[in-house]
Amino acid sequence: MFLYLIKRIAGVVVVLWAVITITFLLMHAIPGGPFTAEKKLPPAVLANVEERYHLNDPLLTQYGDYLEHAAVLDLGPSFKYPGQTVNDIIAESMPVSAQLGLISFCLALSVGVTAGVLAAWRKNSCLDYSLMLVATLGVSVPSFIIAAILIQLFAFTWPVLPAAMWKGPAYAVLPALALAAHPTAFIMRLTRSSILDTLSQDYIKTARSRGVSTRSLLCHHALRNALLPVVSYLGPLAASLLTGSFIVESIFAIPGLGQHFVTSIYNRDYTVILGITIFYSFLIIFLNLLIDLIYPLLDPRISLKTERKG
Amino acid sequence: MATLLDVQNLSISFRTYRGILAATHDVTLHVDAGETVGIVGESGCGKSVTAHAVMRLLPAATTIYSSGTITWDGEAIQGYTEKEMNHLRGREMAMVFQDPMTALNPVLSIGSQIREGLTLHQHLSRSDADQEAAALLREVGITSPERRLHQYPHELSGGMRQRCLIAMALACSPRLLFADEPTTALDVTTEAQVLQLLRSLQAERQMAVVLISHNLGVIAQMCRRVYVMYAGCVVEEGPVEAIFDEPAHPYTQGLLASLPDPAHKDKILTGIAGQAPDLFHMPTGCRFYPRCRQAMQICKRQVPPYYTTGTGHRAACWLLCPEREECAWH
Amino acid sequence: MDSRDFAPLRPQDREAIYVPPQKLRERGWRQMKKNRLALWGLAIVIVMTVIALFGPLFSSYSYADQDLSMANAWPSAAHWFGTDSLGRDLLVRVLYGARVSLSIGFAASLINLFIGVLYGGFAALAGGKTDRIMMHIVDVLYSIPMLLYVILLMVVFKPGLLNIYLALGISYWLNMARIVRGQILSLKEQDYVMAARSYGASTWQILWRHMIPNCVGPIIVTLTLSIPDAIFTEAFLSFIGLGVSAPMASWGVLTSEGINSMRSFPFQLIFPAAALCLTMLGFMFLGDGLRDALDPQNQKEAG
Amino acid sequence: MALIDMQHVTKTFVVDRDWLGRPVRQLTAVHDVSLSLAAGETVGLVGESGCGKSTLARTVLGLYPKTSGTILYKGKSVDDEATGRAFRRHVQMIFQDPYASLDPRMTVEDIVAEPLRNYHLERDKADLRCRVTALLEEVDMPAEAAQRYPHEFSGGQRQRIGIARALALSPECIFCDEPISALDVSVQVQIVNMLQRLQHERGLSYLFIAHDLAMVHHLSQRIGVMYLGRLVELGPSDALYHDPRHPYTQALIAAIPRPDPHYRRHDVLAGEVPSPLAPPPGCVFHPRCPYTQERCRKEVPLLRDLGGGRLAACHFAKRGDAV
Amino acid sequence: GCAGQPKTDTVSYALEAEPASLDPGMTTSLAEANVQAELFEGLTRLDQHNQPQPALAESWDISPDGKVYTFHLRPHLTWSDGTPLTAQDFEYSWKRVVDPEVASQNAYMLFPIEGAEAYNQKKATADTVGVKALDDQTLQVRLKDPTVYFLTLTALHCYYPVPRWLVEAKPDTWASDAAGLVGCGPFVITKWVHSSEINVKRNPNYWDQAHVRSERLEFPISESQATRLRLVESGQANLMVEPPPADQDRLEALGLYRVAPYLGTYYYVFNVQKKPFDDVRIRRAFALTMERQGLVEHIVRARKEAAYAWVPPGITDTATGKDFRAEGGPLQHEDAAKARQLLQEAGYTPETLPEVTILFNTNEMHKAVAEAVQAMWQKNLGVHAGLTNQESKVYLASRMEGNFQVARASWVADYADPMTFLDVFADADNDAKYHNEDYNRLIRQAKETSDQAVRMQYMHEAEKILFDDCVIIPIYYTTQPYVAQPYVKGYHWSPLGLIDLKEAYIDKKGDTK
Ligand SMILES: Nc1ncnc2c1ncn2[C@@H]1O[C@H](COP(=O)(O)OP(=O)(O)OP(=O)(O)O)[C@@H](O)[C@H]1O
Ligand SMILES: Nc1ncnc2c1ncn2[C@@H]1O[C@H](COP(=O)(O)OP(=O)(O)OP(=O)(O)O)[C@@H](O)[C@H]1O
Ligand SMILES: [Mg+2]
Ligand SMILES: [Mg+2]
Repeated sequence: MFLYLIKRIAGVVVVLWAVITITFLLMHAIPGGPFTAEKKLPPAVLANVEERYHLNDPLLTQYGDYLEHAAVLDLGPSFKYPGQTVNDIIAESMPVSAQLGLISFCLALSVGVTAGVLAAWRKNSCLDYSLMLVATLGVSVPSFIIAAILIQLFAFTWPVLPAAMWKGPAYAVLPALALAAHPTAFIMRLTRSSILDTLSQDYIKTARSRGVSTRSLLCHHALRNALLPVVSYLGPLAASLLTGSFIVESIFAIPGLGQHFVTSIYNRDYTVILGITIFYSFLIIFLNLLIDLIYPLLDPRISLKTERKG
Repeated sequence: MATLLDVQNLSISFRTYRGILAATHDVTLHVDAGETVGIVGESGCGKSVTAHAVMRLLPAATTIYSSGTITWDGEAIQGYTEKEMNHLRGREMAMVFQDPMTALNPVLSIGSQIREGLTLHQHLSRSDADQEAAALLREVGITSPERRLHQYPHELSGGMRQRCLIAMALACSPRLLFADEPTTALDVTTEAQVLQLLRSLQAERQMAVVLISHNLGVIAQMCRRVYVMYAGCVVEEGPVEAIFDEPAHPYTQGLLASLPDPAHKDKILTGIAGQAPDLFHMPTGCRFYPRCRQAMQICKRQVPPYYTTGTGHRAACWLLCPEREECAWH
Repeated sequence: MDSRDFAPLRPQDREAIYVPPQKLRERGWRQMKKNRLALWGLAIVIVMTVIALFGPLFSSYSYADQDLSMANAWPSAAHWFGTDSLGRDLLVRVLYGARVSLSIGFAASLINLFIGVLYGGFAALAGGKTDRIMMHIVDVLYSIPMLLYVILLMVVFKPGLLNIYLALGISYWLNMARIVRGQILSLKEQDYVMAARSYGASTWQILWRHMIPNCVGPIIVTLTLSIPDAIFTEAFLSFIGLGVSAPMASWGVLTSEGINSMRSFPFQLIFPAAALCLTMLGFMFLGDGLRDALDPQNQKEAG
Repeated sequence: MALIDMQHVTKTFVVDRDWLGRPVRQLTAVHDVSLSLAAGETVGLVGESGCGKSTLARTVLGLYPKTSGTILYKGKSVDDEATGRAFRRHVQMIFQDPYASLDPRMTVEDIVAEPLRNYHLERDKADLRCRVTALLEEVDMPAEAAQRYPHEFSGGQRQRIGIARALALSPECIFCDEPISALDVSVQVQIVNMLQRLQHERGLSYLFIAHDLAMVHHLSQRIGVMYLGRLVELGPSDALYHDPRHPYTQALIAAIPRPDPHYRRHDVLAGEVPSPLAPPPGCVFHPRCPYTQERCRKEVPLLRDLGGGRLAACHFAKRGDAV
Repeated sequence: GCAGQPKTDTVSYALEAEPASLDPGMTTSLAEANVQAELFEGLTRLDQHNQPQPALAESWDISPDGKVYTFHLRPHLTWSDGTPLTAQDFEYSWKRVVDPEVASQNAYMLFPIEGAEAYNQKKATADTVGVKALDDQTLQVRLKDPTVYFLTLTALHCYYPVPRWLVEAKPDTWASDAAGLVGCGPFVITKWVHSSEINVKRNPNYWDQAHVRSERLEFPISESQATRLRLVESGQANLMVEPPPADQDRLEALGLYRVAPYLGTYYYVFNVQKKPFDDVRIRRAFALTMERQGLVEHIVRARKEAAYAWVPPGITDTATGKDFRAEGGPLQHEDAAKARQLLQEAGYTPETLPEVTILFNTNEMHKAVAEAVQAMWQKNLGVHAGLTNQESKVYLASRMEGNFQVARASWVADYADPMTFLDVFADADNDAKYHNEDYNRLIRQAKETSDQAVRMQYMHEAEKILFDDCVIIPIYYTTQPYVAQPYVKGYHWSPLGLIDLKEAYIDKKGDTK
């Protein structure tokens, strides 16, 4: 177990290095720099600015410097926000995205699984069809449209919730709904089909032959097996929810990481681009590791050493 | 002896993409308390469907119960709700399935799967149930049962799993045990072990066993009475000696002729020609006539009734028709 | 009953046991037919494709025809879907949007198919060290936020249809590569592939005759489900201003324009959004249906 | 001279690798097996599941790369290119699972014609069709089956298609890997009879692998018994069946369920097959053997000649029935 | 709105971007300047007529040659924490902006000061910069040229004083957080949630408290136009700029839509070195076909005005006291027939003309304009122009490198003088790659003179040269559309795009709506 973790962590370092390198190259391939503006700066002024941020060093030197700092978790200063470091930005906006993400995550998981179980339990009933219709709509409507509809309905037509900003629980409702819609629907479909799959397995018949009640059959015997595919989906889902969605955050004016993710590219805020990418990759890796650690608890057939397929 | 289970004219079909599939037709059988009854027949002849129908394990959505009655201990159980059935299942009747590899829930420990029945039907506390489960495992011949309780199915071998399944089925001392091909997936040596176990358990607990198999050898060693099924119908029934010594139905005869005789190695096996009918396109008349060497004109047209050839030995074949003997004189 | 009844049956009287032939494709098709939703999905996809191809021909307007005096007109007999802020007929723009969006969906998926199949197939066939290294690379790429790369690529590339195809295509092939590899690895273990080898088939023959035809099912399903993904991503790109360029517009561009004017002219959002969602729905249903129909494990079970 | 002579064939699988790809755990599925097959002869191979029967057949045919050992075809090593080619063409295989061994997406005609195509034996389409029809006829299948797909047929019919495919190259020898295990008894007989007929007509030799000792006995001239990757006993069919020398063979034969209600079986073999990943030391059978002695735990018994063409790998087998 | 009734003592302005920092010396965009104007103050402050009024400086003397300014600060000025504010603070702050080590992007804004440019280019030391605190209350500034608009410059954020002790303690971070941030303006900061909101409250140490009428100001932040509009409509804010164009009619009907003047010109620039626009006739032909009126009325809207010259109206011609634009008159006109003739003269037919592409940055409005222009050229000239849109910074890079034929561009004034516009094409490295010695000479002379009449004349002449050479096609003069609840009073917009909320307040009584 310990050895396994050590190995995985060594792997993480390699992956992060690759991520940094790819992003660094791609980022510098883009025309325009952090200080390109409609009003262009006089050459001397620009030279001063670039010197200050070491942008006039050879690319290789910049790369080396960056790696050196990144190695001690110093992600550098932001070009766009001179008083803030990338660490500051992540430390400040991550909790907001994480809160929103966590709410959406719990919402998606609880509603998705419950509805999926219900739909599977009442297979081919009205309930099943209507739930599945909702779920399919959920996955086929882009989140910005969902957000727009939610705002129109609950902030204007029936003004019961704030239209934007992030100041308290009431402010989280609409963005959380908008953010959770897609994963909820996805989990619902996944749960339903994998429960149906599980219910056709022999061991369910065995359990039935022992007189296990339908409820216990669903919740005790089928659910845990059926949740395995859902669990593997949770890693990437959590990563994307926790780091925030650009769309939802920008529509609801939420000061989260998702906004920086896109705007840093527009701003050519090199350090922020790199910092967020590294952070995001790290989160994906970390969550996948977590899932890999959880998986054997749910499925005793999988041990840490064996590779999880799919 | 009291009749425990009585199945009359049970016909079952399934809705499938290809249309209606008639899985069994007019199956009649009964099981007395404490006896071992065998059902033998080739793959797809409806053995499992019959057993599953009795325990109501068939998928409700696609199964059609066309006709027949099922009586348990004198009570018709067709009208039973799912809840009432749950009461019967596990406590009164239990089942051991064919494939020990898939019949155990892979994510639950052996212990928790055995315990389930005990807490469900006997309302034992957890620790009592644990002890009881360990006792059961010991009874089916598993060494160090306390340790096994915490293991998961994938950590056990096939034979071991089959024993666990049997232990699970025995948990609430059912009066009837369906053993649906319990040894098909096992090696001969393991098969012998499991059969011996079943035999001793049956003798000890005085429970009735319905042993389903396509292996005539297994049936011959284990059962007192035998039902032979072909294409969804029971074609012959009787005490095991009668069936094996004087098979009356050509199908049974064919089955027996398919087995090599170690003493006469060079004898050519006759077997049965042709293949089992497609259940969607059942022949009219006797279902076996297209493969029957002794088929007659009537076989093609009319379903044969059961003819009794000895005490408790009956077969559905026109060859046994008394009128045929008469006709033969003319 | 008389003696004739008991006369032996002549061989010619024995009816042969008739098993009607059943083509594999037909069986899949039959299952599809039973699956209403999948049929709806197929219908939607076909209708949308036909509309995308021929719809604009039947309109008297063109996607770029501006009539500023008719700007932001509500739906009417002249303009069924109304007009946009430049007085362009929204119907014809939605029809063209179908062309753009669907072509993005198809083209990006095809590129992703091409790369994914080649990569996954090669890794699986090569096996051993090559396979391990190639899959380590995929694992590394998996832990990269792909959207970032799409955005970066879109910024680097000139915004044009071709480049959207490319950016989406080269970013999202990982899944396809994994699926293809998994499929080929499991096929490699199949008895019939083993059998083919024992009958002297060369690697190419095995690949051509056995692997490819048997991989097609999962690949088609993945492909069908990756089309809406691509359309979605393009819509997202449009939302952040990196979509296709003027004067053509994808559904993504139209909806994100529509969002801005939603409170004043809701129809400018509703029509393109409805077209977008309907198509998504179509592909989802179709994909699900295909998965059920093409999955050999599913063939026994009745619905 | 034997048609095929396997000498000390060993096959080891790597079960687990570390992340650099170095083997961590190995499984010896076939351990030092020597067996020969004469022209026109049927050799049966029995043993419990996982004992390495299929692996042996596949390794010999070159479907798995062998770890060590030599295979001689008509006295020449098949490692030699030309011999190898002839060997692979003239020795064919029938597979256990009639459902998995036919490509579901090919017509029967394509399936049966595949070996012909692979070896470029028929250039002409009509000729090819003719050959396929003839082959199908030989296995009692109607010619119209050619245009159908495998799933339209029952297990027995599929197995016939598999046999037709194996016959396509007019082999001298066929390795039958449990060709009847998945079939119903009545159909088993049809296949067995057909195999015998083909052998008679074509002078084929068979390596016949099965669980079912009774059927193997019925069909073969000699029988080999495998246990945990080792060949533990080899001998003429009748002698081995009626007078097994190795305790494992004895247990195997005793365990066969006899279709005779009057027969009462004696003691059954206890215990289970150990994992091939960690075979026991000494005689691999010793943990289950009723006659185990100290020597068995330490010393690996060699396959010894007991006379009369019989070999057994047991320290005490020489003492004949006294074991 | 659901957020309850708007607070009556708080004016809330939806800010269009998160301030990069609140350090007035360092930041460049309007969003920051809007907040800084409430937290800091310069020597002067612009009134609603855009005239510099005494602010921290009580009065000033100007030397006759117009090159030396002596400012007299108000007595007893303090920072918001009570620390005295002196002329030395100004000297320090201004020198800091031009300090090459500090590398402020605003340094060029102080280049009119003598020695500033040289210091910034590391050719001289800080001592040579012409700013000097004569005593605690007197600041002397020496200029390079007689810069007549210098007093409007001193109202700009880069001329604000910064608290020296804070800056020296935390040079990078002193103004990137609400905590401990000290200013000298009408308000002090109380809260800053990055990317979310900034709150400020009345500064008790401000010299002109009598005119500050709000207790608090709030700046909710959102980059999305639609979101900002929603904030105002749902009552979470009172004011916002740049509502989505599509909502104009609806907002106008609701009485929320306002337009403020804004000194800026939206134009298309030719790359005069790229074929076919290296020929002035071709440039003129394309310019003649521009139909601005329809474009402005239907596409751009927001009450923008069609532009026929470079310098927008709203700047005073200091020689006559009238509007500079009115004096100059239109310099370009529309004549499709003439255009076709010119094309012919230049030896081209629409078919033989090399392919023409319009470059613009990806944006709804730019796209619409480009599409309209494309249609006009097609209709009037028979030329099909291609459209290329690029992401903003990519586009800027292309434009600077001259990788275009015609590009969309816009220019807004840095200060209220024609020079801020005319300067653009005197730059050796301008986007049009345009170089005309006469033009450059006129600009140089205009800068060097303090005689307003001569100066204005030179500038009018220069502008004419620009249009004789037809370097650009002006399209419209910018305005600043914004949305305001009618009960907000007392704020005013500067034509430089800034909103001054110093005296803003909520007046619910006067408004029945
Ligand atoms: N749920 C079901 N839906 C549709 N058809 C079914 C279902 N269950 C069984 N059948 C069909 O009913 C027929 C009888 O099946 P059954 O399982 O009883 O055979 P069996 O005698 O047990 O054979 P085996 O020896 O293979 O277990 C088969 O043709 C089978 O395909
Ligand atoms: N490709 C493989 N990789 C790793 N181990 C394998 C592989 N193939 C077979 N084995 C292992 O080798 C051993 C022998 O397998 P093999 O298939 O030869 O047994 P068998 O005697 O044919 O059994 P059965 O009767 O079940 O077909 C088994 O333990 C199996 O798990
Ligand atoms: Mg069965
Ligand atoms: Mg095998």
